[in-house]
Amino acid sequence: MVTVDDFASPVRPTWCTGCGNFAIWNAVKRALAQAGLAPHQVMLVSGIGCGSKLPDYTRANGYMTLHGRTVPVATGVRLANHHLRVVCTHGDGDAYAEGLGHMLHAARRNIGLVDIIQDNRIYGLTKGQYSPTSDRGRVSKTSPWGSFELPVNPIALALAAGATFVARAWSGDLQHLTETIVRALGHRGYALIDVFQPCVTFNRQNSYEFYRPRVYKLQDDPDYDVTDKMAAFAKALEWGDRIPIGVFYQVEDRPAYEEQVPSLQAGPLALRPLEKLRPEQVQRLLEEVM
Amino acid sequence: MVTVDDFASPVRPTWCTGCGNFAIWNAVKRALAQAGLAPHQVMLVSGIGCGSKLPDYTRANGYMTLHGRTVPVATGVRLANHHLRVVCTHGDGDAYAEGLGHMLHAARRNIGLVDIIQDNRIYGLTKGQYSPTSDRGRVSKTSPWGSFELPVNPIALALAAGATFVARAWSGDLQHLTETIVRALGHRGYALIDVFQPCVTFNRQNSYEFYRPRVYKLQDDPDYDVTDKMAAFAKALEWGDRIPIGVFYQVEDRPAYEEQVPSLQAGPLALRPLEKLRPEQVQRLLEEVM
Amino acid sequence: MQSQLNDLSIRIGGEAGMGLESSGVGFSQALVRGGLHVFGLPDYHSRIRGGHNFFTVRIARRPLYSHTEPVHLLLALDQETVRRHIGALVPGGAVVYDEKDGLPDIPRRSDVHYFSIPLSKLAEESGGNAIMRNTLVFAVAAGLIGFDPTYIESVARDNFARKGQAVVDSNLRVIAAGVEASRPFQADFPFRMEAAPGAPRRLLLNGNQAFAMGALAGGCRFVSGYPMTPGSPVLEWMAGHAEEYGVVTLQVEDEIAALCMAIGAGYAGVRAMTPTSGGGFSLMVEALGLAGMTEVPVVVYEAQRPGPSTSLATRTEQGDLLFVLHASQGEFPRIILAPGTVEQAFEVGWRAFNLAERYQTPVIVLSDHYLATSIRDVAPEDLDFDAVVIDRGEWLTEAELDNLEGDYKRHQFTESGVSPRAIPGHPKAVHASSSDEHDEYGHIEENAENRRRMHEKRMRKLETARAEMRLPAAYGLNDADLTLIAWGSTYGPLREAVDRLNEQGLRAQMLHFTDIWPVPHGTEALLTGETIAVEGNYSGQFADLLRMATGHTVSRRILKWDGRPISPEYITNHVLRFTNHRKSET
Amino acid sequence: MQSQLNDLSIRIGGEAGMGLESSGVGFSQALVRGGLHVFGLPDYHSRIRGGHNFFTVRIARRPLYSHTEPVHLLLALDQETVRRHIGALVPGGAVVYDEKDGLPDIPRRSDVHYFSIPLSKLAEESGGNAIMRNTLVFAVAAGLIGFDPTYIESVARDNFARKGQAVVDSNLRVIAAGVEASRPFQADFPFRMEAAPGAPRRLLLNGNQAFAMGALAGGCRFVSGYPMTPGSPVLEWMAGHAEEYGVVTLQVEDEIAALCMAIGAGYAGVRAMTPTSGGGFSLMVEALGLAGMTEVPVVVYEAQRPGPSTSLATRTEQGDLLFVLHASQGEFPRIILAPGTVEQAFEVGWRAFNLAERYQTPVIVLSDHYLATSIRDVAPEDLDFDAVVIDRGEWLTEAELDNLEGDYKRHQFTESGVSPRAIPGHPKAVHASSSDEHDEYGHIEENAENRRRMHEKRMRKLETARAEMRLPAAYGLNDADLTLIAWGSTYGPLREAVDRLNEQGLRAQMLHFTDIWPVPHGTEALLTGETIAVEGNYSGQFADLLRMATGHTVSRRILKWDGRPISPEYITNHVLRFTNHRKSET
Ligand SMILES: Cc1ncc(C[n+]2csc(CCOP(=O)(O)OP(=O)(O)O)c2C)c(N)n1
Ligand SMILES: Cc1ncc(C[n+]2csc(CCOP(=O)(O)OP(=O)(O)O)c2C)c(N)n1
Ligand code: SF4
Ligand code: SF4
Ligand SMILES: [Mg+2]
Ligand SMILES: [Mg+2]
Repeated sequence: MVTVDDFASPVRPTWCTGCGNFAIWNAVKRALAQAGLAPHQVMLVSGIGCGSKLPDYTRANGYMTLHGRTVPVATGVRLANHHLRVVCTHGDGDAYAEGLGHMLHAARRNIGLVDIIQDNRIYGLTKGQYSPTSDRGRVSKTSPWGSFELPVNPIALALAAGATFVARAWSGDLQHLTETIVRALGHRGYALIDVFQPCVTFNRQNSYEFYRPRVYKLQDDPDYDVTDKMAAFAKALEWGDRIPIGVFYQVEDRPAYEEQVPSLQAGPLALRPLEKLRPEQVQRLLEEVM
Repeated sequence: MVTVDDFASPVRPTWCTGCGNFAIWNAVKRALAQAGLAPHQVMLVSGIGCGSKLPDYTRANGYMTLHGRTVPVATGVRLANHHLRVVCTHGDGDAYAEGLGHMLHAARRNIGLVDIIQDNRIYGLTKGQYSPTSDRGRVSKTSPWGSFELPVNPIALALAAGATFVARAWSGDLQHLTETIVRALGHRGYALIDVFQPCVTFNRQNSYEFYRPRVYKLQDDPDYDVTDKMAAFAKALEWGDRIPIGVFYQVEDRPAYEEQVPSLQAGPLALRPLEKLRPEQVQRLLEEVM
Repeated sequence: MQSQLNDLSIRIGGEAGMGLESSGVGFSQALVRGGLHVFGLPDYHSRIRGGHNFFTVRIARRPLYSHTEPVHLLLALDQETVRRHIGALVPGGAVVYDEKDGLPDIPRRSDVHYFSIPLSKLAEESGGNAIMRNTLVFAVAAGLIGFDPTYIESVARDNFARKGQAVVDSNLRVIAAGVEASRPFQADFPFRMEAAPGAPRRLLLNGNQAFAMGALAGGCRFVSGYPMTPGSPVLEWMAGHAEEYGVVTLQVEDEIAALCMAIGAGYAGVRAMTPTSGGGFSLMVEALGLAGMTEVPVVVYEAQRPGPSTSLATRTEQGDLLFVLHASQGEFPRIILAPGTVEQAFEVGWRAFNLAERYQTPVIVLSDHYLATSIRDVAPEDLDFDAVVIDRGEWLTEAELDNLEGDYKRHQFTESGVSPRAIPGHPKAVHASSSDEHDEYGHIEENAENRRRMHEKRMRKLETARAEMRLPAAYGLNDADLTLIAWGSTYGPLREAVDRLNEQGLRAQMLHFTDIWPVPHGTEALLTGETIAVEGNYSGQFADLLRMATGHTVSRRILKWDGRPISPEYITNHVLRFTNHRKSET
Repeated sequence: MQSQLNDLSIRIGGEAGMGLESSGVGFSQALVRGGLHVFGLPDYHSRIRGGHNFFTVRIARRPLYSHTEPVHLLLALDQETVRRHIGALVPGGAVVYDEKDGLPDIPRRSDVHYFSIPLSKLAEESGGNAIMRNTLVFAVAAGLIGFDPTYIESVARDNFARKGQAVVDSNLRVIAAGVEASRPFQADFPFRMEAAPGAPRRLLLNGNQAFAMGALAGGCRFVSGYPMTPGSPVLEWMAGHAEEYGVVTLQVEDEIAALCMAIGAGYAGVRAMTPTSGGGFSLMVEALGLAGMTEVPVVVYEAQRPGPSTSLATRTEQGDLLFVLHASQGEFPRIILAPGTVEQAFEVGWRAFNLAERYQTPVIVLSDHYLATSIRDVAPEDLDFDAVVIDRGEWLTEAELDNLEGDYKRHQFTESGVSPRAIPGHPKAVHASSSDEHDEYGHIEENAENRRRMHEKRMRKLETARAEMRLPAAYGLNDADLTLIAWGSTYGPLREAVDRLNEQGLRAQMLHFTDIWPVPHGTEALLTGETIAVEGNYSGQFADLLRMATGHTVSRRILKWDGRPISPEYITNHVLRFTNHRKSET
């Protein structure tokens, strides 16, 4: 039996006390254990940022890549070895600034990744510049006049890109966050989970106190139909005093990318023996150019 | 009075006979003339691709940049001189593959660009690989088994990104295409026009004959409310025997980015004299570090 | 009187969309089947229709390595072709033009023949379609040079079989009509190149194909890419063979993703690569450093075209050498290989993957438009599949991992710099690496001493690898006075130039480098006497590199930067100018 | 017995989040107001809380250019600080530690003093908050060295004024408490550094600030960027001054967009730049070539940090030189400047924009973490705003355009390579440029002859620019035996090393390059005798560049690649080792 302790790394987190990343870290470990995945069956891929250090603090296969390139690297890992459950954990800057295109292409590709965004709505590691999800009007060192851009709406964008699993959770509810990740781990294609992650150092606005009274769970409404895309869009646009969390949308009717690739039908590439071409294969190649 | 002939360039188009780019080219010139914009008041920015050669064939200020980078270059031009009406013309590969992130960030920025996508749903200039808007199952040299990706839905994505003007037109209706561009030229923020552009050489599927019986005009329905985002999303998802064209969404309540920048209130940067700092300005700077 | 030539070039010209290149390749195939040797060179614009394109096939009775400048027979599918290329014809040469096109309004040359043939009309009548005149005109050419048209027929049969018998038949009729149409002119055309029946079958392919085959043979199983001329045919070739050979190929959103995905696949244990050109490589620069830092084997195939920026998308240059050598922030080991021929492209194809895995670092293969797209015939054994070795370097097997004592150290300090590698998936080898500086386990570590040692460990791999880098291949005289230095695609033109210079008594040799970086041990000692670097760029980048790495300053540089390939004549003319100049000085 | 020292270093150490750097800068300000000279150097991890950070301020009675290694007073806010830095203390030095923390369990040094003070408690009592102990401990330091605390008070008053009188008052109480707490130990602490009242006011700033000021003074009016240490403070500084000085600044989605936007702005006629570090620069590589090809002036400020890849985000290296020199496919002119001091950073700030516009091509300013973040005091006139010139190069005025005959040729062939420039907007200068090869008008053109000439025209600008590149600044003895070669940020440590070597009779000079590329005319002639390249990288990139460009091979290289800055001691030790070695050889 896999337990949370199997994921214990000798490295201690360097996050600030109270940082929302602790909850995400714990939730990831719990969810993996609950899903019965052992550390060697998992690959955590991240980018660069405060949250992206998560794989360093977790005993599992991992790869801390480049700022913004989490998803394409993870895609390569997954296609090379789809027996690895590949989970991305990266920040909102990583995912929605440098990485926005990659995420949306991953969604339409429906590659089998669980993509967890540590959305603190700020740049943490570079010390507090506003981020793509910062509220319009956010004052920061790079926006002393208050930012002019509409924040990115990751839920709506993922839906528009054709994602088959779109969810939101938050660091203040470990239980629900864990459940959401478990559910995503059970999804066959690309699964986005945007996680509200309070940054206690640089984002005083979007604090635990900000979210707690506002969030409510979509799944508390038994009539909410997660396969209804228009309903999901409507919920995606909801913002203000009430902010929905939970699974906005999930359909299982589209196969994952890796399920469709002919050359992967025989199993993961990485696990097949690598051998020289057979003489008849060579012959066929030569005949093509004769 | 500005006329279409003012935009005549000595360079003849190299597009294939029958290419949908001819209509877009004509529509751009007509629309500019109708909007009373002279060649020197306009800046056409493009990327790399068949369609991106449009500025070379048009007498107007222009800049043929890099594949996929049309929008950020155009943004720089616009912010440097917002007296220039900046119009982007680029392909679906340019806009939705390499450039997808830029487009969505431009939309949430609401920068004052008219962004015309020559959407032939194929890579023309590189000879026929499938593109982000190619139908799923498209067979091409890079997808001999038929592509696995869901096509990009630019209308839905632009809406999700917060674009304030989202439209679709097609090369088979020059009049409607021209009108749509004129309307976009009158918009204050970012205006996307996705144009179905038949590629007679590499995309036999999405031909004039394919579109003609399918397209219908949203504006033919007097009840269609262009300010209703959910209605726009619903129309964005419509596909098949009936495909809507026209303006899906338009709101004028959000100022353009350049209208909000404090330092642009005094007029375009490029038109202001560039002078050395005044002694009192120097003094203030020095005092900051004393 | 016709004379049997040993070397003859035929050029077809017309507009994009006329199918010049594909019919040129088909004709070349026929020539090869007829026992002749060919070198075929396309020249086309970055546009889909219109513009002036041409394709030149050089034919000989001995193996060819290069194109040359003189043309013996010009097949003009429009007036523009005559206008542009009439000057390239040798005295006695001929132009075949379509009666309906007529000739352009330029002075006639008295020393060449003008053969007017109703090409469109005959194609229409015999094949049912005027666009088949490119097939027809090559049949005319066969007739003129006395080449047995049955070889052309055999190629047509093979190439059109999948389109049905009707298509095959109409092609055969067109060929017959072409040969027939040539009869009245045969006596006037002085050059002959008859088939040499019974020769063993040979392959006909370009550098892109050869590299792709080598890569496949070398175990490449993952190819991610974004289309870009002239690199994309490698992606397309791999896609075409993916299902049969168990390769995953995918076209992705951009080049950043392309290399990142290949790195992800490489990390997970699959031989992975991405093909591109300079512009795409520019976008891969950050990820290249990621591979260097995290010691992930990956191969980038960079087929150069002229720069800067978009420039001339369908033309050639060797302008990216110093760029790929230094690309990405900071310092890390990388290996650069630049094949010069089809055979070398094949070999580099599999060697690149061995080197990438042996040194756990990125390998860049520098090709260019000239090598990538020009076709040459080689013997089947020249693509030496038997020589292929798959060497994964220090790779911990399942059994070794089962018996591993203690924790697995992905970035273990070793003398060679290479750390034994385990791929993610084994319970005893759970590990995470990081683009941040890290300790032996891969954990983020800022300590100065660790940094110093880890950086040295990585850089040490470059010295370890240097020992197996190959010295340049020498061609020509051993004790030459004149050493021409070549790298990559210019092998052919230089080789031929050396032959010609030696014929003129200049005592020349060529040193041709395929292993560019790390610069092989012993290079310095080879650079003696008068050295001339020949390169397809503006500044002489390889000469600069040699000076930087060895201190050797080349005597002269022969350079070219107009986007067109370097020909043997270009080289010999420049060399002779130097040497005459020197003579007149003394 | 206390002795008045001319050179003294105080180091404060603790965890990230304790505010070490800001209090260190405040203390430095006080020292400068007190007529002393300072050099302040932060050292911190790439994390927001925890980890071991420290800040060292060196103080002297003469201008300083560098940090040094010995420490006289260590202010320890945790045990870790004592553990790590006790060895750096000079004999007679002291460590001040918080009574509540106690000392770590390591052997005591008998030659240094250990001063236990209840820092937290006193801060809490006097200021109401234990986190103010960093302010308090600097007041202790002032007391120990005999520096008049009223200067610290004046800084506290200025810096906290906007937070209200209560905050100011509590800071003043904390300062008083600190000075008071130092009294019992003053007699034991042997080193003094009293204020020098009445000195003219001086500035205190780091390289980032100086560059930003220079850029603003030089007419930079557009800054697009994506945050990246250590470059982002330039974006932030500009954002902070945007409204007042009429600058547009924006944080964008990535570095690709950042440079593309700056290019768009540059094309439209605005002086534009983007600040970044090596990783961000990697993403700008393709766009750099666009600027080169389309002849758009643009400035990239690249503040280096260690590579490869993410590496050590908050540390220093000079590892990107050859990368930025060759970045992007193909060849095009670029200019590279590398300031070495605050004064040079300011000057380069405005010169970069003149060069970019004069040669209509990208200019790269290479800074690094050391220069970007270390603070130094300079006289107000050292930031020479009067010397600033705004020279837009060949710029067609409105009036000239009104009178233009014929069509405007954006890329006109000229002898200098520079084509007179018009920005879009004038009816007579309507034009479109292209990243494709183009003709003089900017129209796409594939013709070989046009390509050759247009490429030469662009490359010619490099030769034109070379004439105004500045030779390296020499420092030290004119007729030296030993020439130390520096570039960029190592100016200070090398300058000091030269002084020390000359004191020891080694007859040394420094040649310091700010103008890196194109390599200035006459460089070769300066490289004589024994030359030693000193660089913060693994391979000696500038030495490689000099060999490539001039043929000169440096005698030796002193290098460092652990992410920490090079100190004067590091240099002198290496040089002495060489020279002693040589002595023992002979
Ligand atoms: C290409 C590149 N650009 C910029 C950076 C600098 N950088 C590191 S982390 C970061 C942003 C962090 O924000 P986010 O992704 O939201 O993560 P957080 O720290 O908030 O968890 C940036 C800009 C980088 N490492 N690489
Ligand atoms: C960075 C980069 N990658 C690839 C290319 C090659 N390329 C040129 S045009 C093009 C795609 C063209 O497709 P699209 O943008 O849809 O334009 P179209 O030709 O269909 O009008 C590509 C991949 C390039 N020029 N630059
Ligand atoms: S800065 Fe914010 S996101 Fe980063 S560790 Fe601290 S609280 Fe967490
Ligand atoms: S290839 Fe297609 S898009 Fe390109 S010019 Fe021809 S028809 Fe138009
Ligand atoms: Mg964040
Ligand atoms: Mg297209």
